[in-house]
Amino acid sequence: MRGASSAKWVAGAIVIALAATACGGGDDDGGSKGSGKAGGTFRMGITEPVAIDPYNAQESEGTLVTDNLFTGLYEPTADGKVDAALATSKKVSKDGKTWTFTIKKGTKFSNGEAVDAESFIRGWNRVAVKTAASDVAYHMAGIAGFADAQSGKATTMSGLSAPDPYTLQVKLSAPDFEFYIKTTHTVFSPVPKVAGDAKNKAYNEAPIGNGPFKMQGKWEHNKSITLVRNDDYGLTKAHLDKVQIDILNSANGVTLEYQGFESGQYDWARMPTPQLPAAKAKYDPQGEWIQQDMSGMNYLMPITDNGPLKNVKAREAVSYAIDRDAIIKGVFQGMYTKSTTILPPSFTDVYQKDLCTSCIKQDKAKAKQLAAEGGLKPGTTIEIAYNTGAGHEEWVQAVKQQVEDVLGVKVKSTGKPFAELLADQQKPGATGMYRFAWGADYPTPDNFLYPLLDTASINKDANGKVTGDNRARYSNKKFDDLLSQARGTEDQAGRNAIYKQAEKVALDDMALIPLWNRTQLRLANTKKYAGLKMDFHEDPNLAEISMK
Amino acid sequence: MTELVSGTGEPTAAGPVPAAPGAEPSVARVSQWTDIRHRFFANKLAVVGLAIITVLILVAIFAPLLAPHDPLKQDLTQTLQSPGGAHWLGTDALGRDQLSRLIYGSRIAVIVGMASILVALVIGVTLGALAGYYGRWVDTVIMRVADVFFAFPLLIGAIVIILLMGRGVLPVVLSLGIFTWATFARLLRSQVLSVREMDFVHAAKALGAGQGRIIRKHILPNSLTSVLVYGTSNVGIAIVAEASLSYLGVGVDPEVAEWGNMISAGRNFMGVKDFMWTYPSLAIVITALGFILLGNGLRDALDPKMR
Amino acid sequence: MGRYVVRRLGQLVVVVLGATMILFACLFVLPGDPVGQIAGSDKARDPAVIEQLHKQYGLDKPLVVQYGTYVGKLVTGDLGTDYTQSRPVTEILGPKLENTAKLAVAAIIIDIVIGISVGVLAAMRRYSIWDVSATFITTLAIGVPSIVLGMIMQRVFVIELDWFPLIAGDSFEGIILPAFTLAIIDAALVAQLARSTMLEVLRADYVKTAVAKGLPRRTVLTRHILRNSVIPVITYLGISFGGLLGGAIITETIFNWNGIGLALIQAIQQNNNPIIVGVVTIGVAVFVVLNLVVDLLYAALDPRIRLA
Amino acid sequence: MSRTPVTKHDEGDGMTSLEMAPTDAGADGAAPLLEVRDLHVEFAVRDSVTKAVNGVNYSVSAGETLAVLGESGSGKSVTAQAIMGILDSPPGRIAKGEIFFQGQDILRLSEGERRKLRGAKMAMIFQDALSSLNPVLSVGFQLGEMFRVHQGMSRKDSKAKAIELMDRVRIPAAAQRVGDYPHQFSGGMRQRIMIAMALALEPDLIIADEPTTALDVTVQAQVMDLLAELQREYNMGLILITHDLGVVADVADKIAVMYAGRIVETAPVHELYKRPAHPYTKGLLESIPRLDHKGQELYAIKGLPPNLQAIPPGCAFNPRCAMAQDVCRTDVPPLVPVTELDGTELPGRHSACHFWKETIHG
Repeated sequence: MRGASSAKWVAGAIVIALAATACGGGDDDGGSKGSGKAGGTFRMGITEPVAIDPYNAQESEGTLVTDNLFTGLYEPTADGKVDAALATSKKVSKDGKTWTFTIKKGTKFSNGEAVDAESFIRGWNRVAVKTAASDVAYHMAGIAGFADAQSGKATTMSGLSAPDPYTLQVKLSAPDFEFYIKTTHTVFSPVPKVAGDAKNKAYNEAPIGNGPFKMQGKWEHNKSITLVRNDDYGLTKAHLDKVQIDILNSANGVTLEYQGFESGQYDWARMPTPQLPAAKAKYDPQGEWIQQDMSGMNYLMPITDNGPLKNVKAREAVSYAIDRDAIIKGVFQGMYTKSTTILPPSFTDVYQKDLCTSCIKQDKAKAKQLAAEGGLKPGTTIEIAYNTGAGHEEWVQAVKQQVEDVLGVKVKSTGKPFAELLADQQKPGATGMYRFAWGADYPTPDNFLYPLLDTASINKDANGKVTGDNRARYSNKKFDDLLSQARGTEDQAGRNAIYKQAEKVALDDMALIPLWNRTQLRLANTKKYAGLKMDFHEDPNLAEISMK
Repeated sequence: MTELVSGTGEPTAAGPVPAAPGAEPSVARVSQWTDIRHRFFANKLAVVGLAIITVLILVAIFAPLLAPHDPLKQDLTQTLQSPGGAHWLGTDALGRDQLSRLIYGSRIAVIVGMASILVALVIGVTLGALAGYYGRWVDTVIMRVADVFFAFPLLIGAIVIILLMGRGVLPVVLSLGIFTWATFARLLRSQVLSVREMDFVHAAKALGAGQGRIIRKHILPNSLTSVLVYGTSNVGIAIVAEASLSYLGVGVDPEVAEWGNMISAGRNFMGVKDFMWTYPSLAIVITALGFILLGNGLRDALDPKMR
Repeated sequence: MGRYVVRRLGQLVVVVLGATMILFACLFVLPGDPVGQIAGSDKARDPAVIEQLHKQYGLDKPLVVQYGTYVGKLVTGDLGTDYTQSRPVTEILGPKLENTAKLAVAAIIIDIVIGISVGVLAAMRRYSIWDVSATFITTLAIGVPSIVLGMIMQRVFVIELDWFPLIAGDSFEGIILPAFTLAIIDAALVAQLARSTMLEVLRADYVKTAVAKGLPRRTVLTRHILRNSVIPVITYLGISFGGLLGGAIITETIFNWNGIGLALIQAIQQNNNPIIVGVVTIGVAVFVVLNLVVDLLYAALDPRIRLA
Repeated sequence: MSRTPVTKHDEGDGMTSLEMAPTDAGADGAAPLLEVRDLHVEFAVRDSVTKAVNGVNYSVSAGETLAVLGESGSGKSVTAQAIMGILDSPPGRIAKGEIFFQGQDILRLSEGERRKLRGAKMAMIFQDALSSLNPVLSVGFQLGEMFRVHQGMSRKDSKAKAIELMDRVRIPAAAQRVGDYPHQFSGGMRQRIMIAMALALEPDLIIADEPTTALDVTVQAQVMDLLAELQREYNMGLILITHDLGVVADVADKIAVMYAGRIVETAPVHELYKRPAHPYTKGLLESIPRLDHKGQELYAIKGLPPNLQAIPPGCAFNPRCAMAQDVCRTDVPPLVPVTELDGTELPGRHSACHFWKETIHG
């Protein structure tokens, strides 16, 4: 029942990892692109993605395919940086509202059509229009004319224009000096004319792109997806001939990947929790063990405007009461690392280790004292809810036991399917705390702090239902001002300093209770392939690896 | 009988033969129940079944005394210990004692198993009796409803109800009860149909007994026996169904010490720490076997022809 | 006879509608919006997108209207589109139903071969060690629930002996373990049923008549004994085959057999209601149709049964 | 079914002496059609042994009708099944004795040879035709089966033969009804089919095991007349097993009365009715309600037939017998010829009672 759904950063699929500060294992041959022989078929197993057409690809399984079929303006790196892809240059106006990109000339789609500014505009509009009903269109919310496209008033976004065939100009409705980072998301991919609208079934099942690989045949649902090398790729061509991706059932997909790797059927695999110690002992010595700290975090989301955790001291008391090390060692067999920040360690420029003082070590006395000050009297009931079938049962029970033992409160834990859990969090009278996880869409602190903690992200509808992602209902004017100030700051270093301040404000208020990082653990066939590493989307860097 | 003697011979010499001395061979008054009891206890397998069930119920009742540790007490320093030492059957992912959880698991098994069959029996018997006795449209309506519930796969029905009512012992009992009454209704209906035709029912009617009285006094007692027998072996099936629900993650709450939860948790440890799932599996098999043997024993005792 | 079939088909429609109505009502009442969040992540969907999806899937309409449109389309064989990939349910469930059917057929074949032969052998060799051991083993087999049996099979044959790969997909060797897991319990029940009916038939007078008529042993066995004792067994097999076609949820989950049972469990986790209703509708319809087929077969085999 | 194991000499089973009851010659002096000599049949079920037949001796000749009379559990049906070789074994087995059929001890025959006799040379009619006919096969098929198996006749011809047989036993509209099933016929009609089946190959011996018990009186008489008529026509030997004295009187030539697995009296039918020579027979006769005994209390033999797993020592009837003396409780009375007071032989009459003289001559 694990891995209830396919999303990589799914709310806590129990694929866990040990945070190695630097990206770990695998013989690192300097990550140069071109070394080693050409050819070879790379095999791996994934669970059924939601979509492999960039208009709606959202989780790591979907992004694995779109990332290799398409190339956008920029490409994210594993350690939270951004590399240029088709964008040869970028220019932003003083007010941070107009962006101008120049596009590399001469690159083509695999069906021969040229890749130009028009193909980017076509791709972006295709996603933003109302009929597409895309889950990932919200990344374009900043572009002028997006609201009209979403509501169906317009079929294109007014902010997009192509002054000349290879120059793309983007006007934003609000200043955002980090807009170029957003374009690393595959939703910003260009598409050929033949793509048609987002509901074009044939294209959804076999997209034609401009990436290092192209589709062989169409998407065999719940069975397989096959990619082959795109020989007239505009940038550095891939070495692999073919990538054979099996689609496994999500009920025990992880176990199947592991069994596949053990039997030599797969070159890349996840592992079920119980097998980790044995797998590490077996494969780490041979360099086939990849451990990487990824851009995602596991939290407890407290409801800050209602119920027992309304008071910041009560929230801190709960944080102090949890012995994260004991849970990691006992339940996760030492494979997780405790997190002491809101932003993930992979954002190296802004990472402030031990910022959350109450997360460093369990302190029963401090917890009791803060509980008393925070009005969290023994005997009160705190609810903790989590989604079933994703492997949270054990650690939630551990947290429940610890909080009950230390604070003498009654913790009521309930497991619910996803839809109900979300509805619970959104309803006006929500109280207590929820198991919560968040993964970055693109490597910028803004992608964490804004949607989770900005007052604007609460977005209550008519009858008080919280429709945004800030379901903790955290609202702090000082925090909001810092964020908008950061968005208005052009230079990167200046922005990062402001983000750090904002994180401190949020942690002082205990807006989210950090638990443990989201470090990813894979088995990789480094005997057969050189340069095999995990990319930003927690997928293998297919375009770069080559046969040994 | 036609006239015997064909008119030639005169009646035989002596009148009725004088009563012979000699004792009347006493035929022990064998009441129906003692006879059944004899047949039941003669059947070795049935006795084994009865023994298993008695032990199960005793363990369930005296769980607090038998369990060495508190089944819910976690000890994160002692997680996934192999059997032996302080924990005879090892510990689970939260360091809880598996033996204690196994013992407390018997409580859930007995409660859920018997309660759900009780629910199913109550619904099934009432509707089955009504359908069987009144017939015509009452019968068709009830039987069609029974068909719906009969065709509705048990696990799916239970899952939907548990999603509605949330996880816990009561929802599991209700959902199992609601989706297994159909078999009892059908069984009872056919019993009632056959008993209704029997002469003693006509006789009772002839003597002016009211409808309710006939059902209660005559039809039900005779029809109930086979339904009870079927019910006994079904308790085993209900326990297995309940464990399967937990296995699919929709049974009782996960932290509750229950065999299905333990197997579900243990499943990930297959090949690495098999003790996590082998002991709860054994418990379920023995319990299910116990009820089946008991059910078979009762059936054979009540219906000797079956041997 | 024709009238009987028509009446039964009428009942079939009522049962299938009844089942879907119950399910629809339950799923409708379930708290939470099936399309409320991005597949399996904590990211809430944008209200505008939700509203658009509600319109697209007709979720904005009241239950009765939703049910009406569903049944309307059901008649034409269209089971609607699913929520995660908005593909037609029939297209999604088609190949899965095929896999479930393959598994069901394999299981039934094992049932027949093992079940009947063990049952007949035990009956013919009454009170012999065959009979006693057969009864004991079959009772034991019935006691083992499929979750335990599946895990034992997987543990022994896949991990320990490595005879079967875990990821066999729907190849031939992939079907052996799940089929046996499904069949073992059923075969045991069939064996016991075959044995008890055989014993009853052996006691029947017409077998004595057959022998008294000087018929050879083989003719007595095939034409008189088996012909009569096979009828209840066929009835049971028909019903259990109907159940199997409804998707063996547990076995398919354990062995990752891509059937409609597994599809159902995943649909329930992702609140993919159209798939849930689709699987149940197919399961119930197939079950009821097979019940009808079994009844007709029963009447054909046993002349005493007159189809009212 | 399987070959019945026969043990030649069984260490004594309480029988004091092995009497070879004199076999009475058949009507034409030749060896009798069938002769059962000192037949013992036991049923071993787990630990208890039921002695169903304890030394039966009787014989029947062609054209002759022997009635075998006895309460249920007296072993009369078991003897018949032993003769036909259709005993359930296990648990049944022939412990001792011989069965001579047309001069040959058929117990020595192999199962194959024995099978050839069944249906062709000897046939059996059972009590309840509804349960004795295969419910799922048409009547025509079950009749035709005799010809197809024994004479390799084609399906078409055997069907014609079946119709012919049904006509012969006077079943109306035989041609239309040949395809019908047993449950579609009335009790009497079904019994006629049983008779037709038995007569199909014109066997020499017919054993009718309570052929009319399941029928009501009027139909009973028709069936018995038909049976008698056919017997005369084919000059067959008929063993009529019944517990109904009325039926016996009209049809039988001689009677053998059985009790607790043994023959207690044999006699020509009218002789027996006039002067029974065994208290049990006497009791049976007196328990028949008589018109001229209107208003008097009905006589019934007190007690119940013995439990065959624990047959009382001596004469099995002694607990229920009014004339029982000590000797009856110790010595098993041999089956001895019955004579007039002056000792003259009464042909065909035997009795197994120490006080048969007092019983017959009063």
